[in-house]
Formats: sequence, structure tokens, C-alpha cells
Amino acid sequence: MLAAVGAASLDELFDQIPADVRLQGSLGIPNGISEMELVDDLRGHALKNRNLDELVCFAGRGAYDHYIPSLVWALAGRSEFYTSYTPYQPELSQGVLQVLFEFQSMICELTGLEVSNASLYDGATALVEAVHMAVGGGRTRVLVSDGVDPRMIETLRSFGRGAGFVPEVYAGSAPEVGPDVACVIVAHPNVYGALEPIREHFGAAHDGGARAIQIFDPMSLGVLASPGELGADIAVAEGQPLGNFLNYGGPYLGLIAARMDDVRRMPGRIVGETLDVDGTPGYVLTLQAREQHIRREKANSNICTNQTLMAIAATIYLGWLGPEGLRELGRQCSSRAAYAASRLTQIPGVSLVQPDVPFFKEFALRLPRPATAVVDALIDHGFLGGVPLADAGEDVLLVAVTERRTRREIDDLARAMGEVLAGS
Amino acid sequence: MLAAVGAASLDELFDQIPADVRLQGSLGIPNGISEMELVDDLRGHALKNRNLDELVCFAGRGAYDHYIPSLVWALAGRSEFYTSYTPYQPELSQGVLQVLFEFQSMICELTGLEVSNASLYDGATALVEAVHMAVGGGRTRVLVSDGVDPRMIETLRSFGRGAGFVPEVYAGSAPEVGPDVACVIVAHPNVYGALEPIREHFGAAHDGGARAIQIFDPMSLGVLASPGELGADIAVAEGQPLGNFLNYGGPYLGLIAARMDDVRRMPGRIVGETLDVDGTPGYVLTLQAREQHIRREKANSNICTNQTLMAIAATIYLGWLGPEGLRELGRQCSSRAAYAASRLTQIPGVSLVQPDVPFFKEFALRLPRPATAVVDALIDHGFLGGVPLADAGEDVLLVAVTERRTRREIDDLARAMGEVLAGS
Amino acid sequence: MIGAPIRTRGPDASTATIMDRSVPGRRAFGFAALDVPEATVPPAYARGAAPGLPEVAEIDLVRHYTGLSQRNYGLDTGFYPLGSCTMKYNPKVAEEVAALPGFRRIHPLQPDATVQGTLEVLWRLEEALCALTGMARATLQPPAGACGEMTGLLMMRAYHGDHGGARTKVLIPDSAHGTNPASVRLAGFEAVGVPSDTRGLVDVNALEGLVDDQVAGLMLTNPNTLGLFEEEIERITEIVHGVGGLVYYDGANLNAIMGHCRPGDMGFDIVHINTHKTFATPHGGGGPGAGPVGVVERLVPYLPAPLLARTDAGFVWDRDRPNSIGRLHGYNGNIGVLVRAYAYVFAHGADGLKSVSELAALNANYLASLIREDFPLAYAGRPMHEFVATAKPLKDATDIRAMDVAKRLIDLGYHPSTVYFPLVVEEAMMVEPTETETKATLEGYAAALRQAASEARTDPDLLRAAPLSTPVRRLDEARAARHLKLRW
Amino acid sequence: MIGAPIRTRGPDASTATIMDRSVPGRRAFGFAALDVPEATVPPAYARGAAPGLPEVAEIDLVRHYTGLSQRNYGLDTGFYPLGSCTMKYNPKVAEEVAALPGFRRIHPLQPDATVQGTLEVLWRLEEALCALTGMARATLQPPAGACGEMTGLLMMRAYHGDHGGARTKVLIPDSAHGTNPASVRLAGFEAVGVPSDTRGLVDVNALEGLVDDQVAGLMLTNPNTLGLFEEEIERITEIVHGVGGLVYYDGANLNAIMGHCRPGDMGFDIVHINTHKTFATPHGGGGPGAGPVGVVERLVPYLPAPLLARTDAGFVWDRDRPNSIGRLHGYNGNIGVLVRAYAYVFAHGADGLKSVSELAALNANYLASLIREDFPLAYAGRPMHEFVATAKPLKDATDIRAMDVAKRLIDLGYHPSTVYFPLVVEEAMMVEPTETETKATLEGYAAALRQAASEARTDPDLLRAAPLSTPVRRLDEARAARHLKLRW
Ligand SMILES: Cc1ncc(COP(=O)(O)O)c(C=O)c1O
Ligand SMILES: Cc1ncc(COP(=O)(O)O)c(C=O)c1O
Repeated sequence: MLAAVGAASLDELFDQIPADVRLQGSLGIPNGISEMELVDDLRGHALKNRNLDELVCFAGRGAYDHYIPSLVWALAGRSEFYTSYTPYQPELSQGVLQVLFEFQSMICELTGLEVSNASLYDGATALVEAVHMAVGGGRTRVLVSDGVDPRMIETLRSFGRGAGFVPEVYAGSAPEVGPDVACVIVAHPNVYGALEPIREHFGAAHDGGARAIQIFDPMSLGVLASPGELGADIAVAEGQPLGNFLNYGGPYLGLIAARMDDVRRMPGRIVGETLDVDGTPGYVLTLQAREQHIRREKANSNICTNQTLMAIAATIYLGWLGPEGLRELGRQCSSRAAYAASRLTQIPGVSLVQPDVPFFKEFALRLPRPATAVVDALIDHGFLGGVPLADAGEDVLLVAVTERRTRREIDDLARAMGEVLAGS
Repeated sequence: MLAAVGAASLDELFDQIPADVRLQGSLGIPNGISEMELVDDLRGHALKNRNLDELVCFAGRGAYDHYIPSLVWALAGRSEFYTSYTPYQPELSQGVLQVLFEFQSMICELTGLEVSNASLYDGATALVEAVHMAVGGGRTRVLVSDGVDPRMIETLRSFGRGAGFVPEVYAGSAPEVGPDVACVIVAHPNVYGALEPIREHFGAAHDGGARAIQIFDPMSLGVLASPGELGADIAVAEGQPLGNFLNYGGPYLGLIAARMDDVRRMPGRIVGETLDVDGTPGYVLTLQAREQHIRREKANSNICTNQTLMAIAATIYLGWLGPEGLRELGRQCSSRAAYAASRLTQIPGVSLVQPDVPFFKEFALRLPRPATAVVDALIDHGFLGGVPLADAGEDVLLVAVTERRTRREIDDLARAMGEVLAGS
Repeated sequence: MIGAPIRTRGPDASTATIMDRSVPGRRAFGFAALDVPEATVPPAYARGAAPGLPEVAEIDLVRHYTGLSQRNYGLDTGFYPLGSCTMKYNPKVAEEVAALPGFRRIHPLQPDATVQGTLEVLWRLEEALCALTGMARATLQPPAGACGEMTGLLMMRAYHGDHGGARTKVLIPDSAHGTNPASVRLAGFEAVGVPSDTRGLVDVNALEGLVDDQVAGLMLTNPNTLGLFEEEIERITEIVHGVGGLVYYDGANLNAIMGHCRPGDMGFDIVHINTHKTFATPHGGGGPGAGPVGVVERLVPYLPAPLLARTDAGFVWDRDRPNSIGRLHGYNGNIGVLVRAYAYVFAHGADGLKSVSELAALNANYLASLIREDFPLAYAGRPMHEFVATAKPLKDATDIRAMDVAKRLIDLGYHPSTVYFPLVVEEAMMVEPTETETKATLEGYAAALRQAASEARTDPDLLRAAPLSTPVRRLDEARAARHLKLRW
Repeated sequence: MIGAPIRTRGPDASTATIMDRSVPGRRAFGFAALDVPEATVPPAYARGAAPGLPEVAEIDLVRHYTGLSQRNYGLDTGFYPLGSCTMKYNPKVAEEVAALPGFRRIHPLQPDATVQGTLEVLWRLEEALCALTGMARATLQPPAGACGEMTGLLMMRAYHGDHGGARTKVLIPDSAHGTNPASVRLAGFEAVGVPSDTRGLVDVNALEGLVDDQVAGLMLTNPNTLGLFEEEIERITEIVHGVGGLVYYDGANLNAIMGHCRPGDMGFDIVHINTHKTFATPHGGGGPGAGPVGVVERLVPYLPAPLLARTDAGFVWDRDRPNSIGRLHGYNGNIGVLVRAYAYVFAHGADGLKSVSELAALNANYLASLIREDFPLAYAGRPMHEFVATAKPLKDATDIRAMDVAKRLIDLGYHPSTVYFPLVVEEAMMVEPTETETKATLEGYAAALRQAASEARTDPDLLRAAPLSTPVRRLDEARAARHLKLRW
């Protein structure tokens, strides 16, 4: 082969590289190892983590320990999906294209909105993309309800520095929406797990001619009114709960849905159905003129590689649930969460942060001790007891309860937390 | 649907069953549970086992902890293989048929023999089938070297009660082979892991006109002479080490290979290449006239369902090894085993049962204490220290060392065994 | 369709084997560097020429075997109504749990104390199998049904040895599966055929004429190979017991009766179960399976050794069984398959298993009703979980055979049913849809069958030429047997 | 070919969606019985109509999505030479380790002390990435390359804010990938194009003319989009540094130079890496990926928060970073992808990665040499890991376009290369074979390309009609955009 390319040595193929930037000496990385050594190394690292087969998980805040049926990854893991890339050649990619079409359909069905896409990175960046859709035409201000997760607001702020907006956090449910306001962002359920008087927020948004953006929980939509029903113009969510593993934070997927008028402002890949030269129906990437590879500096999103594999898993998972399963899932989560709240608030000194506000599967507790200390102590009892919500006070603990948590586990958590707090 | 079949109820479909054999009352099995409950139940059971990710494995005796590369089951697990059955419709089964053709080819290459099949249940039943091939024409006696694993002899004895032969165990390497002897069975390496003067055994067999049957270790054949080279007429083995998990004893696979003259006496499915009506080459099950579904009571094997999936894994594994890998594997096993023997025999009171006999990857130790007690004690040190060989004496421990066992692990075992024995 | 022409016209040309992809020096394997002194094999024992294995990289293996998998039809591809094989859907969760290191990474000869989890799973599975079949105890050792048959027959043999001496004959219905007579011979008995009557059931009078004190026993599956329930089963078992014989239940058809009746209550003494059929453990291209065997109380002493026992110290393998027929497997059987069977049994539970049998019967009867005109049942009675139809009328009318219809079904999108079995039925089509299939799938298959039947009249060559849509067309089996090419 | 016609003619008809398989009352899901008091949602918040999701059983899902997978071409199916995408083989072991519960079943907000294993993996990976690129520290947070670009550009912005004030422009070569200009705009800069010279390299004189004190920086990939190494790279970075600008290395082409040279040594200040390219993490049908970003010492303060820190108490997330640009992901990035990248980096090691680049260059140059006559290089220089050829001569001679050739390749068994990118080359074919392909595969692809070229002369309609072997043929994209059907 070297002869064919007219090189005397492999090294000669690197002659274009100026001598004084050629790397002298080693990279400072060890040399290669065998597969069996690699497996031992990584198994060793994995064992240094306390995983959720060992710890009973009551942590949430956007990422949840819902049950993932075996078939989801048995199918999403099929290598024809797994090892393919963006379907640039639709004739070779009908499989992925159709799954994404089904995914878009399901997200529209869930949200009660009209158009979705082939996935974004995660919930926080999905919110950023939604704001990019809303900003423009003299509307540059971004109002954010104080029920929105601070992590999301932080992410908005980072991207806003480039795009030229600054998220403005408001309290209550009646923001002042002037003609310069691009959007009003409300989380429902909010970061405390609580249900917002969201129609009021959105009423104010629409009166002011701004877009109403809802951050939703896909697992709630069997029992909670859909964003469409609530008047959202754009809905975004963290899609991890839909059949994706927790993976310490990623890969997850960002869900987004909007009204048809906004289809040309949508970020990312969109799959559409069309016909081939024989009139056979098939799927393609469509409206690509929106995207960076065509629109370049005029594109209003730069996303290229997305989270398609996670969207495939989400599609299969939603197929597994079906409408009945989604309803039952919601019923189970809210019932188990309500039971957990009632048990935990029986512990002396423990109370709900918002006692009179309805919640879905997550709630915020005020503890007689710093939440981080309580969480650390609960680890030794075999529980990941929740997520401290420092922004709401160092004594605030956010507790999430999915359909997986049995009465026994909840009772045991209550007992353990009681002991931990008594021990203080 | 009920209407279409002319039944008023599902129950009516069972009217043919006489009333007094209809089951009254319950089965005494609990009612069904959800997938997530099942997973919790079985994960709980799995945790009650001490698996070989926790215990460093020096156990063998036919089943070994060799490394299984990830790709083996990523491919063997492809559902088109996994969920298909015996290729009765070859046009829909070229995939499995070709893999089995490759498997047969690889087993012939390994053994230096001419014909193999699509797998048998395991090593012990493969030996039974080999004896069925050999017995006949006035030759009914079955001579078994005392180096053959007693478990295999036991299995032979069980089946022999039906087929009408009784395995006769002989010592040394020069059995008396009269005209009534059907076969001489030698394990090489033998149950002690030792190399037999197998040419002498087989010389005697052939002088007496009996078939020479070798029980071999497939992992040894990169460095040890093949059964064909050693004069075996039939070779059988436990195929588990070829990319199959230990699974507490199964599913494994039985390997068998023989000379072409015996092809019509071979048990089980055999795949052959042929042409289709267009002259395109393809694969089919062939010589089916040998098999139970055609030959019925005249068949000399009753095997139907076999271990095809394990044969697929074995084929992929052997493809991963290649000739070089097989050689290197043999070099690693024998070197690590030799090192382990030298280290362990430095422990006071510990000696080799057969000090002057060469071995491959396994060796028998004589201990100053009962082997079972030592194995139990080593569990607490994190080792599955070997397999007690009660038939050779309660103080005999069989130690196997694969390519996976590092010097460090071997040194640690020696230290632990030293402590255990000192502690007595 | 993707990849297909790609594979057949492209570089991965059809029958190229992995050996054809070999490139000297290319490699996939890797080991840790040898960190101990090298030991070499004594020359006398050393291998001469290296075996002719392929030299390929991981990507070559992955492309090759992925390609081959795509040239194969599995249950996950589509409908697979092989009669007697119970090709039901295999739940994925069973694969997930069986792959847990706690189950997959344990050695068969570990101390019992270190494998209590698996032993408890086996114990609970044995209890469930006994409950389902009405037996006292069961061995989980046999790796498949045929080996289960041997186990049962060797127990018969041992039992008679202890009770009035050896017997010579075992009765089998003429429609029996091939493994039955083969096992009988290998167990040292003479196989004696029992004729069927006009209903397709055991001819009870004939049976009475056949039994005598040399009859060790009778092997029977119920519902029988035709999918019909042996309504006189009590009489049948009585007759055999009458001469001191034992009755063996071939459990291949257990899917028909779970929760509705039990072999034990019908008078059977020995039962084998095909877990890969009834309990959905994947068929793996031909195996593995598992063939547990249950027996009534008086036969328990003969069960293979070792047998599981429950003690205060936990579960142990009881090896001290003087009357046992011994072991029939090198270790303790296909444990990994049994774990999957446990998953299936306990996920479904008593209620689930009962409705499994009901839906299996409903699907079989519904499908039979849809194809009746073209492919009538071989026998009149109402089938249970499967049925045997015949293409004889079609053959008489058009000269098109069941095989042609089967091959045409392939082009129409389906894996055909079993054909030409049982041997007692001309142009037999043995169809077992199983309970996991939808009404739509059954109707699609029926439509395809009816289409094939009408094409047989209008365009018979279409059927004779079939299949046309597969990577290879009809293969010359005679040639395969004449010019043996069994390896590269 | 199996299954394919089965699926297209059979019940699983082509574009039928999972919704088309819905049967009221059929279900796959299952939950434990509710063992706590039922709580109901306040009516005001309750959902009205249930969403239109399918009602199907597990078997329906398995057949449907297995069928769809078989209508898709992946790297495991065959050669996939998409330029700029580095479609190299993804080792299976990475999937096995990433699926360990210890990695997969941990929550992003667990206490640091409970995830030391993962944090150490991330730490070692960051060290390796810095070693490979010559950077001081790196953030692993960006979930893909484009987000890495934003990260880098926002750091540029913050840096200039602290050093002489905001700047307005970022320079990009005209051949740059679309994400570069898009990111520049979204980061609040104006994108200014830098022309290429006749060699296909940055026109250094033009560059000198473009730089001024409003230039925040330059984005460049090296080797560049044409696969050519920017030989004057030191001069280029010098020029940008000369006006106080920063130089950004788009790491999409890092596969070309590992172990041979480092962006840091060329004068780059910021580097993003596409792990799904260079480090073989599977592309997943379009993602996920990961886009770690490394920076030189003076930019470390601006890296996103939190940043990993090593303390006596172990690894912790340092959130106290006053100058940080903040977070760009809801959690800590695509950790699962990074575990796979770690597996790749440390399995190959320094020696392995170096030869990866060598073989990538060898394969690209070999393939280029095989097709030179019909598809000459767009520019003369020696390409590295990929090359851009052009079908312009063919088009001029036959009116057959690169797209027609690409579609014909599909019928000949291959996934075509990237076409019509970079935009600066007419009838561009951007080919990146990667190091994992065999000589035989490259020769097969070249033969197919040559065959297509000759067919363009002899039988052009064959190319215009292509592909013929796929489940659908050329699709009407204009129609898709005109009659939007984006959901069921
Ligand atoms: C009726 C019957 N009996 C016995 C068997 C043999 O079972 P196995 O294939 O598991 O050995 C079968 C399997 O095909 C069968 O259908
Ligand atoms: C040159 C170049 N830059 C940037 C990107 C964007 O990376 P990603 O797709 O990971 O966002 C790509 C990926 O296609 C690329 O090829």
C-alpha cells in the first residue's frame, strides 16, 4: 500500500507537518492494553461507585430512577441503529428515520402540541433552544418563573451571554409582560415538584404577546394536563425518564414541541414523510434549510450531532407504556409520592416546604439539619435519600418517588431518616 | 374469535378434557408479577451467589474461566440467531447454517480430523455418543483409561445401562484390547491435567482393532498435538471454554470429530454445502437419514435440540483467536499454570500428585488437609481455589490456571493457601 | 431490504466464509503480557502445523456475523408456527436476568454454600414444575427433551429391575415424535407401535391387545401429535398400569393444558418438559433447551444423582442416592436455560400460565377455522394448542404439494409451519401459532395460505419456483448428501 | 435478503408505524400492584383526552423495531466512509463496560464521595485528552462538538472581556463546517470568512489583511476540511495572536494527527474533541456524542463550572469558579459516552493511538490513489486521514453528478461518502475511510466507484435511476418540505 501512495514509510505520510511542531517524545499516556485488562480496570472503577442497585433511590430533580423494561435496550442496541449516523442517505436509513418520525409523533401526542424534532442534548439546552425560538423582532427579554430549576436558569444565563439575553427571574404567577418580552418560562411541575397555577402565568404571557414556554415532566402526562391544554406555545423537557439510564447525567435527551407556526424556527433535525420516485412512501430529513449545514451563520441553532439513540429508546419505551401505561405510571408515581410525603412528615422536625401546594412525584422537605449531611448519613443506611436544594435553603431536601419505590422502601426510608435526625 | 371457532367461552375449548381430570382449584404457584418485580426477585437471588467477579477462579475440571471477548455475545445474541430454531427451511436459515458450517470446519481444523457436527449437549454426553459410534459388530467392550474424569465415566455408565455396555476402567497405558473391544478412551490432558503417553494407549487400541477415542481440551490445541496427529479416530471435548459462560454447568456444548469413514455413524445435525436451483451455493442439513426424525428407532442417537447457540459463540470466539491467538493462549495457560504449581508447591506440606508428569493448564495437588475444607477456607480469602478430586483422595485439589490469572493473583493465592494451611 | 442486495451483490458476497476473509497477520485477539516465566510444551507433545483458522480483526468478525444474522429468520423477525415446537415469543427480560454475573459467572463445582441463590431458583422451579404436572419430584439435569426421554426410560428400566424384573417393550403411538422411538431403542427396549383410531386418538382396543407383562411402559403426549386431547386417557393409563407398566408423558405439548389438567391426574408416572417450548426459553437456532423430568413418588429413588435437597444448612446437592440411575450430564444441566424458565413461570404465575393455554388453544382453533376450506383438518376433533391440516385435497386437485405451499409462504412473508410431520398424515401441515401472536398475524398467515391455494390452481409454477425472495432458492439436498462438503 | 421482502410484502408493510399496529386493550407494560393509598390529581390539573400512543404487546414492539433496524445501514453492516465523521469501528467492549451498573445506574446528583470511580475515570480521560492536544485543562461537559464550539467561543468572549474589552469578529475558513459559523453567530460574534489559496490552505496573506483588534479569534481544523495539513499553521496562529486574538482548534479531524503533533504545539489556545469520531463512541443514528474542550493555562479560569478537582478527600466537583462561563449542560455532560471514550483511549494507549493516525492516513491515501483517474483530488497536496475528490470531470463528460454516483454505490453495496461538502469544491466527494477498514474493503469501494464512472458513460440511466435495491428509492425532498407530514 505504501508503494501505491508513493511513500517510503508511514512516517513520510506526515511530512507536511512542519518539523518543529512534530511531537518529540511520548504522549505521557501509557501504551495499549488488552481487552481483558481494560475490563478489569473499568470494572474496578465501577465498583468504586455506589450504584442504584445498592442504594434505594429517592433522588430526582430532572433525572429519575424509573423502571426501564429489558426490551428497550435490546432493541435500541441493535447495531444497525447503534452504529449508524445522521441519515444523510435516506434510502439506507429508513429504519432510523421512521423511528424518529414515530418519536416526533409521540412527543406531539404527549404534549398536545403540533411539531417536535429528532431530539436535543438535554432538558436545559432544550430550554435554551426554545428561548432562541422566542427571541427576536424587538422582543429580547426572557422572564423565568422562580419555580424553574436554578440549573436551567444557569444554563440559560451562560448561553444568553452570547445570544444577548439575560434571564429575569420573577416570583408569583403574574409577571409583568411588556412588548419587549419574548417569552415567559414556567416549570410545571416546578423544581419543588409542585404544580403551578400555570394558566395564570401563561395568561399574562399571552396578554403581553409573549410566547409561553413550559418545562414539563413527560412521566406526568398520563395524569396531568398537557402543555397544549395549558396554553403553552413551546414545551421542553428532560427526556431521560423515557427509557434512558441515569448514566450520572448523560447521555440524556432534550424534548421540544411547539405550534405549527413555529416549525421554521424549530432547532435540530426534523423527519418528514414523503414519496419516492415510484410513489412509495418513505421518510427524509426535511426543512434542512433551517439547519447549520445549510444556513450556516444564519441558523438559529448550531446543533448537529444530537441524541437520536436516546430518542429511539424513548420511542420504544413509550410504545411499551401506551396510553394506559402512561396513566397508570402517573397514578403510581403520584400515589407513592403522596404516601412518602405523609410518612416523612411524621418525623419530628420534618415538614413540607409548601404544605398546601399539590405536587406530582416530587416534594421539598424542610429538615432540622443541613440536607447534605442527612443525605450523606442516609447513604450508610442504603438510601440515596434525595437531592439537597441549596438554592432554597441548606435545610431543604428534594425527595422524588417513582413507580419503582415500594411501600416497604418508603417505610424504611422514613425509619432511617428518623434515626439519622434523632441521632443529631 | 370465539364465535369463529364456535365456542361460547375459552373454557369450552377444553371440553375434550374428561371432567374428572380437569384441575380443580389452584396450581399452588403464586399469580403473575410485573417485569420489575421479577427483576428484583432474580437480582436478589443472583446476589446470594458468590460469582467469579468476586472470587478469583482457579477451578476447572472441564469448565474454565477463560476470557470471553465482548463481541462474542454481542453477535451470538443477535436475535435472528437467538430466536430461530433448527433450520428446517434452509432458505430462511442460511445465517445459522453457514455459521454451523464454519463451526464444523473449525472443529476439524482444531482436531486434525475430517468431520464434525453442529454440536452435542456437553462433553460427557459427547463421549457417550462417541461410544455409540464405536460399539457394534461384535465389539461391545468399552475400555476407559483411569485418567478419564470419573464424572464422564459415571455418565457413560448411566447410558450404558440402556445401550448394553459397561465402561471398564484400566490403569497404565497398555490396555488389553481383544476382538470384543469397541473402543479405548483416553483423556489428554487427563483429569489431573496431565499429558498421557497417549500414543501408547492408541497403539494398543489400533493393534486390537478398536477405535481410539480422545477426550481433549480445545484450548490446548494451539500448542498440543491434535487428536488427529495423535492417532485418535474420534475426538470429543467439553466446548464451554470456547466463548461460553460458566453458567453453573450449562448451557455448554459437546464437541465431536471423527474420520470420514465414520460420517454416517455421526450423531446429530450436520451441515453441508450444496447448490440451489439457480446454481447458487448454499447450506443445508445433510445426511438426515442418520437422525431420529427419519430413522426413528434405528437412529443411533436421539439428539434433536442441540446447543447450536453455543456453537455460534464458539465459532465467533475461534475467529477472534485465530491460529496465532490459539497458540498464544496455550502458551499463556501453560506458563501461568507452571508458575502457579511452582509457587503452591513451596507451601509446606503441599506437593504435586504426579511430580514428574508434564501438564497443560491444570494440576493436582496433595494437601496436608482435606481439599474441601481448604476450598471453603479460601472462599473467605476471595478465591475459588480449585476443585477437590475426591476420587483421587480427600486431600487432592485440582487447580486450573487460565490466561486470565495474573502473577499477582497467583502469588495471592499461594499466600492465602499458606495461611489457611498454617492456620490448621 | 436494506443491506440485503448490499450483502449479496457487495463485498460480503453470500457464502464467503470467515476463512475467505482471512488476511495473514490481521488479528482480533489480545492478551495481557506474560508476566511469569514462559513454560514450553515438551516436544513430544507439541502441535505440528497450526490449525487453519481465520486471521481477521474484530470489525471483520462483526460485519461477517452481523451479515449472516440478517440472512436468518427468527421469531423476532416474524411469525414462526412450527408445529410441536411452540415457537412463542421469548421475553427479553429473561435474557437480562440470566446475564447477571451472579448467574452467568459461577462455576459448576463451586461449594454449595456459595451458590445458594441459584440453588433456590432451581428448587422453586422444580416445585413449580411438579405443581404444573402433578409429579412428586423432578430432575432438572437433562439438557433437552430427548435426554429427558432417556432419563425417563432408564428410570423405567431400573424400576422394573426392582419390581419383578426387566421388561423388553415400550409402546409408542404411530404418530410419535422421532425422538421417542430412538430413545426407546437406546434405552434397550423394543419400540412397539400403537395404532390410532379414526378419530386420530390412541386405538384403545388395539392397545389392550398389545399390553402384556413384557411392556415396560407407554410413551404418550397429550394433547397428542395431532393436537387432539386423548379423551380416554384414564382408560389408557389404567390399561398400562394393569400390566404393571409405567406411563410416560412427553411434555412437548404441555403448553396446551397448563392450569387446566395435569399429567399426574391422568395417571402418568413420568413427565418431561421442554422449557424451550412451554417456557419460552429461546431456541437459539437449534438449541440449547432443557428437559426436566418429573416423576411420581414411587419413582423418586431412581431420579438421576445428584438431586437437590433442602436442609437446615440451606440447599445442597444430595449425591448419596443408591437407587439412582446416575448422571446424564457432565454437570447439573442447562442451568442458564432453567433460570430463563424460572423467569417465565413466575412472571406469568398460576393465572398467567392458565390463560397462556387458553389463548394458545384459541389462536390454533381460530387459524384452523380460517384455512379450513383449502386445508382441512386431518381429523375431525377440536384441536387444542396446535392442529394438523392436510394439503392432500389441493395436491389431488392441482398436483401442488405441501412443500410447494410452504415455499410460497416464504415469498408471502411467513415462516411456514412444520410439514410432512406427523408421518401418519399425508401432506401434513402441522401448525402451532402459540398464544403470543395477534389476530392480525393469524389472519395474515391464513390469507397467505389461501392465496397460495388459489395460485396453485391459477399459477402453479409460481409455487413450484418458490421461494424467489430469499438469498438462495430451493437447495439440492440430494446433491448435498452425494457430494459431501461438510467443511472448508 | 431474508426477511426483507418478507417485511415489504408481508404483514410488517413498509411504512406502517407502531401506531398502525395498535389494537385496543393490547398491552406491554406492567407495574407492581399499588400498595399505598391512591392519590389523585386535582381536577384543575388533570389531563383531558389520553395521548394517542399505540396499544401493543412486547412481541409487536420487538418485531416492529427489529424490522426497522433491518431497514437501516450501520457501520456494523459495512463500509461507511463519511468524510469529516470518522466512522471507525466501535469496539464492543466499550458497550459492555459502559453498561456496568456501577456506571449506568448512578444519579447525576449523588454525593461526590459515592461516585469516585466515575470521577477518576473522567479525571484520567481529561488528562489523556490534554496530553493528546497539548492543553492545560479540559471540560468534559459539552454533549457534542457544536456545544464544544459554543463553550470555546463563550470563553473567548469572557477572556476578551477581561483583557481589553469585547471584540466583535471571529474568522473562519470558507471551507469550515456549518456548525462553526452558526456557533460564532450564537456566541454573539460576526463570522468573517477566510479564503483558501490555490493549494486549498488558508490564504495567509488574506488572513493578514483580515485581522485587527476586533478579531476575537480564528476557528480552524487541522488537517483542514480538505484533509490537508495547514503547513503554515505556526504563522497563522502567530498572526492571530499578533492582534490579541485566540485560536480555536476544531477537533473533528484529530484522528489524523494523534501522537504526531498537538494543537497546543501549533499555537492553538482552545481545542474541542468529538469523542464519537476520534474515540469510536458509537454514532447512534445521529448521536449521542461528546465534545470535551481543552484550553491553555491562561483560559483555565473561564472553563465551565463545575470543574473536576483532585483533593486529599478524593475527586470533587469544584463549583466555586468566579470567572467561569457557567454551565452548558443540565448536568455534567454525556458521561456514558465519555466512559466509552476512556475505554478506547486506554485500550489503544499512546502507541495504539499513534498507529491509528498512521493507518488512517495510509488508508485515505491508498483509496485516493485507486480512484484518482475518475475522481481526482480537488487539490494537489497529499491528504492525511481523509480526502476531497471531485466528480466534476465526470459531470462535464457525462452530465452524471456526484449524487448519482453516490446512489449507484448503494446498489453496489456501499454507503457512499459525504457529497457536496465542503461547499467550496464542486461535485465534492469527501471520503474518510478510517484506519479500521481492510485493504480489501478499500479496493472493493474503489472498484465500485470506477464501475459507476464507466457506467456513467455506457449506461447513465442506471445511475440516474439508482438506488434500485433499497426499500425506497430516491425520495422527493422538495415534496417533503412542501407538504409537511411530520407526525402521525
Ligand atoms: C413431541 C416431541 N417430543 C420430544 C421432542 C424432543 O425434544 P428436544 O428437541 O428438546 O430434545 C420434541 C422436540 O422437537 C417434540 O416435539
Ligand atoms: C469539522 C466539524 N466540526 C464540527 C462538527 C460538529 O460536531 P458535532 O456533530 O459533534 O456537534 C463536525 C461534525 O460533523 C465536524 O465534522
